[in-house]
Amino acid sequence: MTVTTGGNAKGTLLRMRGITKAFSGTAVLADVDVDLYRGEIHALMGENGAGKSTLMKVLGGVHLADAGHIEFDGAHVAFTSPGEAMDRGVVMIHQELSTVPDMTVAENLALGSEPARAGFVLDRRRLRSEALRKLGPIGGGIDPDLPMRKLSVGRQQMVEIARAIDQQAKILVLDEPTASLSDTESRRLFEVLERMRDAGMGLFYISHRLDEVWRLADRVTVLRDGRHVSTTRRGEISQNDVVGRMIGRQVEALYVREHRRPGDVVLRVRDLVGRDNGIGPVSFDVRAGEVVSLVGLIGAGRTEIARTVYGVDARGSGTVEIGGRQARIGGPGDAIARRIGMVPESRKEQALFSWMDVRDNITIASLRKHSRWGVLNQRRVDAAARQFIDDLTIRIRSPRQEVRTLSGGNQQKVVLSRWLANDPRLLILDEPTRGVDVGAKHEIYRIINEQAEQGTALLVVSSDLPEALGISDRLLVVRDGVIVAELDGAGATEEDVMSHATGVAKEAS
Amino acid sequence: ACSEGDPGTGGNGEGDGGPMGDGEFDLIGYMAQDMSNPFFQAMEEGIVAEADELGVEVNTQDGRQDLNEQNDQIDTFIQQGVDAILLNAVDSEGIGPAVERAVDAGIVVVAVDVEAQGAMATVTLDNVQAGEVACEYLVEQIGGSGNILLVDGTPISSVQDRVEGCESVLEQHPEVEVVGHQNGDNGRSEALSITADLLTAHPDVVGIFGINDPTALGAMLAAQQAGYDDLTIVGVDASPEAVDALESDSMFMGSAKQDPTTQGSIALQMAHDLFNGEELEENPVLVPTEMLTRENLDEYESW
Amino acid sequence: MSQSQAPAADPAEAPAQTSGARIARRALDLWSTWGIALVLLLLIALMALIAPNFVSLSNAFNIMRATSITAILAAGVTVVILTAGIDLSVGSVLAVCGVSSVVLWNAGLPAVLCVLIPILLGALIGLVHGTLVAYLSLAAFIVTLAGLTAWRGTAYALTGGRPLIAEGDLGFSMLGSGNFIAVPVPIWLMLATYAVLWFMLERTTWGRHVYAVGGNPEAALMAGIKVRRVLTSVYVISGLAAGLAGAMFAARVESGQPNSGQGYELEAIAAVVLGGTSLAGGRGRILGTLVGALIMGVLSNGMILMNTPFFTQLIVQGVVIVVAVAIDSLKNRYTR
Amino acid sequence: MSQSQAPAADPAEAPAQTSGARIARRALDLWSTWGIALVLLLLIALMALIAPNFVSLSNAFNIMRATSITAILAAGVTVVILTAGIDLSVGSVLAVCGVSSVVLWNAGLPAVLCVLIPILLGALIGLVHGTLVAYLSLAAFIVTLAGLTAWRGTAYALTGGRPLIAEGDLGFSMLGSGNFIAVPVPIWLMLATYAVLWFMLERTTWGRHVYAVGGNPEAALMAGIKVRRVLTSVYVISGLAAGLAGAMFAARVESGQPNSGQGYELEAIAAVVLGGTSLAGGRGRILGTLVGALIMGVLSNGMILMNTPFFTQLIVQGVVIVVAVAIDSLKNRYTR
Ligand SMILES: Nc1ncnc2c1ncn2[C@@H]1O[C@H](COP(=O)(O)OP(=O)(O)OP(=O)(O)O)[C@@H](O)[C@H]1O
Ligand SMILES: Nc1ncnc2c1ncn2[C@@H]1O[C@H](COP(=O)(O)OP(=O)(O)OP(=O)(O)O)[C@@H](O)[C@H]1O
Ligand SMILES: [Mg+2]
Ligand SMILES: [Mg+2]
Repeated sequence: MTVTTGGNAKGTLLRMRGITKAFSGTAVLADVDVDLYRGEIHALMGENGAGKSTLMKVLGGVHLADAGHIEFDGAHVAFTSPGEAMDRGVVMIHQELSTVPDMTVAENLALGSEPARAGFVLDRRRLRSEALRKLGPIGGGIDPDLPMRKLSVGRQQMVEIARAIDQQAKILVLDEPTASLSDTESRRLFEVLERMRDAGMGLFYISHRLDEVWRLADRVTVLRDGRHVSTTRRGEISQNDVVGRMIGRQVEALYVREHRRPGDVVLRVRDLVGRDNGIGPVSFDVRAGEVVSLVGLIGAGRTEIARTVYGVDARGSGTVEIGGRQARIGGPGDAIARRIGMVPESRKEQALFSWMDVRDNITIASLRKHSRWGVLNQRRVDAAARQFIDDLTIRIRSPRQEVRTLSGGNQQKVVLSRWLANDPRLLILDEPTRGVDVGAKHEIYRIINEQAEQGTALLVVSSDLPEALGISDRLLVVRDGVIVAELDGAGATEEDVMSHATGVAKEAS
Repeated sequence: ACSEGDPGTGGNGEGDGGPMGDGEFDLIGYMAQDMSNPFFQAMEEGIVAEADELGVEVNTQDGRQDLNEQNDQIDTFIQQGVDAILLNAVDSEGIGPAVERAVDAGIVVVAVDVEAQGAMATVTLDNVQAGEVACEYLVEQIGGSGNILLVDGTPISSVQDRVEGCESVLEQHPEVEVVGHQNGDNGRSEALSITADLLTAHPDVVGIFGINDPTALGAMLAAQQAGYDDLTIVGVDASPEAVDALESDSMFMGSAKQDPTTQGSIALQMAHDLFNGEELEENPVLVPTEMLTRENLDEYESW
Repeated sequence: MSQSQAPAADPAEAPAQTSGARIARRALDLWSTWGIALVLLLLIALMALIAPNFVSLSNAFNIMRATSITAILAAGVTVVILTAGIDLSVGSVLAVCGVSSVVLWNAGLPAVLCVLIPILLGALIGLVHGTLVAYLSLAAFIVTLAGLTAWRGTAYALTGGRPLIAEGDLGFSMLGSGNFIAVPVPIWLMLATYAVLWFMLERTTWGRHVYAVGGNPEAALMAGIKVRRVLTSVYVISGLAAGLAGAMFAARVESGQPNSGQGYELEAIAAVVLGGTSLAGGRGRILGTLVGALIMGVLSNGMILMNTPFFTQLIVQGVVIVVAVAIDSLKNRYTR
Repeated sequence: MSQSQAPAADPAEAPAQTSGARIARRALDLWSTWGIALVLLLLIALMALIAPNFVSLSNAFNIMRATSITAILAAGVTVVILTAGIDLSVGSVLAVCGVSSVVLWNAGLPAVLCVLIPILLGALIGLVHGTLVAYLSLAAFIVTLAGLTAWRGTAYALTGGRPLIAEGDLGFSMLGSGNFIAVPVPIWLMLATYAVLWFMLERTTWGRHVYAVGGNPEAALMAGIKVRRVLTSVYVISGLAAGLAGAMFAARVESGQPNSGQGYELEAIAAVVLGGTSLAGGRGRILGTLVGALIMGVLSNGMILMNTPFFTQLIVQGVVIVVAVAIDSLKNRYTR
């Protein structure tokens, strides 16, 4: 159960002992011990909020531990800044994107270690050539001269990875690097990581995707509530056991698809073309009580299709019918008036009001229901919030807690409640489980299923293929902004989807 | 008129100390330290009235109490090729270098109301004397003893001279004590608000000197609002609002007369004479100041 | 259902909710909202010790009356800042509105209209700023900076550049110097402004929308909030407040002063920030601003009572602002 | 060369780097950087048509000399704004430094020291602001607003409240009114300031760090950039610039004016924003600021030449700022 000793011939690179950390009195890490060997990929697993990222931030000099010590390369260290950690060879890819949107890809790649002459004069030519070199292993196909902001989230993530793996690190920490990546990119990343391991580096790998962990990791450490639960070799433990240790219970079937009785068509899209986002023409239907997923490669335009339906992206031509009636949706306000809800793909940027409390975050889109002449009925607002906090088992101290202090899974549930509070007829979910732990994932699937049972039409965008296959009644494969195939959720396989998504199927047929 | 050494504007070249440009006295600049003060607007009216008779165009510029702004304005006037500048400087010494540039460019510079280093002629009201007469009157009215307030203004020379004048009088009256001396920003509102505070600190005040009429009237409003009805309040400028206050039964007792209109027309006359190479009969012209009070109100024609 | 499945997990995950911890957390919340009020109390205590005649009802009225105009401006500015905007124009809008109230009075309009029309004028000016910010997406800083310049010019233009003396007895002078139930009218107006804005921000959907737009405009848009309308509305509110302040100013000095309110925008913003509102938007409380404004008022009153030279006052004011904000930030460090 | 280095990446995915596309992008970049320069040219053309005596070398010098001080302040402020900060204190720092240069001169120090020491004083003041912003995490707005107040007070305190006349011939007066190769020294100083800062921002690693810190401070921190040091450094730069401007001011008026530079902070910020730098940080070009400052200078010069009443000047100035920024934002809409 505890740390495997002497398991690696190449020796121990890092020893973290008794790491303890609290934020404003709330313990986040309690007495955690972890080792990292040379030439291993060490997976950290745990629920949202278990403390994985915090542990790694302590290592990387972002946070200072309240207690405990770190031994790295045979010496005691306590990095006080990420720069210091980096100088010593500890490099991190953080969970949240950390790029500078207004700088170019090349400049982002060189951030903090710009090539210079005489120590301070920028060498622009080398900046660009090094960028191309760094992009080679994983991020090929990205123009180094483009400003970062023009890239999709996935590609930005790839740039960040490219930057990190190029540094001459002894320890590389990857905190959910694949959350925004599609299969192809992920696979390329794994190859690179395996090469780094073989070269003797130590890698910490955080992910909520069990299949990835099982493919990559040599050892798996499970954290729960800031405590170390176990560290085991991959072969010595089953996936189910890991999940059990993470959340303290077993999850029999992760995906939920039950009692679906699709009814009338709720959403009918015909020849929809986006004005500026390059999608279309697309046509599809979503019925009441049906879960339909848009799948495809990163950048295929799934998000854009969803955004165009919701009215955030402008419509060029084509029609959208809601409940059999033509709907002119000029913006989210119009969509909401027709009882459409949308959970956007980027929680922090597009959905959360970090400084507002949980109650307000849940009710912000349905305040009209709880007010008269614009004056809020506080009691009803509180009651509505409480109802969803209970229904979705959102784990918080109080409804007045600021939402930024919640873990990712709970934040996602808050965003979901916001739309459930509106009693939606059509719910659009863009990457509803990105960065969400298995336990919470399961609960979100349960909520999705419950909504479908109640007759809500659901349009899901997902990059997690097993998820899409597991929860959907139908799958629409998107490539280059158009729908290239429609597959049955129960019958289709990952290979079917991928062959359509990459265009192989078309050439074959 | 033409600009310095610039063939592009097709002027007639430079004159040598005498009249320059086209030789016509047809464009002058008037630079006021703060056009939001009616005093300088009245001065402008005096200048414009005189200018209309002489057939001269007047370009008025507001210094906004900023010496650098006045420097730029002089440079622009040089550029514009004005024949004369009637200069009401924000600071009499600090404006010196700019005056020198203007004089070098052959422009007649006449200082108005405030002395200006290097000006060819000066017409001023003696601001020190204005402070003296106002405070002499104040001391007389309060019977030679008691606590008074001094409501100062932004530190520019004309204001400081008045305070200096006032203080020199007070030195001779040790029984009069200045219990509060604060900056009222030359205007009604700030003067009102600091006077309200000062009266709280020193309820036994019997008189107030304000460095100009807006200041004194602001102080008076504060005193009224605080329930006083027997203070002696004096200002400087004898502005129309001061006349109004004197006409009514208020605590405002007097104001040192300043005549901006006359000063303005005299200044323009002097500039005209200098431009034509004539000798000035009197330079500097020091317009004497005296107190405007309820007694001599009838004889006074406000500007 | 899931609860019954996971009995092991829940108790461990539920944070300690003892009543003791809850009270402690409540205290921290209060301190984080009202920490600055402590600064005010300390300052008052200090002034009571060192400034002559500081402690008296009439001086308290003095301070509040002197504070009322910037406090009202600051209230409007708070709402703007909550949306991550800024309003630098309030001092100039005050001047335009104040001058126009006297213009109207001298034109013979009834006193009520001489107050109402300038307030509406303020709202209209706010509408112009808000439209430029919300619909043309111009930076609020630059729009209202241009407003600061242009409306000041307009105020001068209205009077031909000189102060405008009210003819006869100004009909609405009680706005500046009257009393109501033994308390000066400006103080009532200040309290009323804060009460109304507190209610609007804390108890209406509009208030929630203001915080949401300030906290995350993109998320607000996705949540169906009419972001542009909300943005426009806050500048209208700020203009309204400046219009009221203008009428009060005119009433107090019984004249239209085109140079009135200069620099008040920065005083108002200082009060907002002292009061704990974040310039990044989405965070802050309107009543904090009132405390912030009173801190500035007490400081200036105390120093005038002590007859401090004006330059020393400036230095002390600057130092106090920094120290107060630093104390506030230390508190944040502790509670986070 | 770089293309040949990257054959390992899928050739199919290699970005379309045709020279045509690159030139097009370059053109857009230029327009987005220099769109405001077009506004300046249009304004100059307009003034040439309507303002008497506008077109001449000496007037061009006039405009630039008059612009030099705010332009230098604005250059420093640009660097601060690029980090998403702001510096409201520059006008007051100018005053302190200007006054102290005359104090030193009157104390008999050699001219060189009378210029250098005030510049270092400016840097020191900037260091204080920077430290408060970077290490105590106080909002730049409030720190420098406090600075605006406190340093103004200090400037008055240095002279006891009144202007300080330079004794004898001020040894460094050429900084304000001298010529060098037939061009006024202030213009040289302005150009030199911009050249140096352009180089530092565009051609050094420090410059990249400034943009990175402004664009995403967290990412910059994660990338190992010493964010606090960068933040501190920009305030030092701004203080240096204000110190230089102060010495120039003193040289120009040959005296120490404690009330000099009032309101310049807003003029400087207006120039920065006109020049296309985003107040949100991370985006902008230093040379745009120079253009912005010149727009304001041309406007003011032209209107003085046309004998425009001062209040009309204020109104026109405000309107021009809004219109220029609106034009600029339309351009952004097109390029994005
Ligand atoms: N800066 C912070 N201030 C306060 N609380 C924090 C902070 N950072 C993290 N926390 C809290 O610490 C706990 C652990 O967070 P952490 O990010 O380490 O979890 P995690 O295991 O990485 O979760 P996830 O899988 O969602 O990324 C959470 O409850 C979180 O809310
Ligand atoms: N702001 C933008 N400017 C220009 N192009 C963009 C922008 N955002 C997205 N794109 C492009 O639009 C296309 C589709 O975007 P996006 O990657 O969001 O689609 P997606 O299928 O939802 O993928 P993802 O899995 O990343 O959500 C991509 O080619 C992307 O590069
Ligand atoms: Mg994490
Ligand atoms: Mg997407």
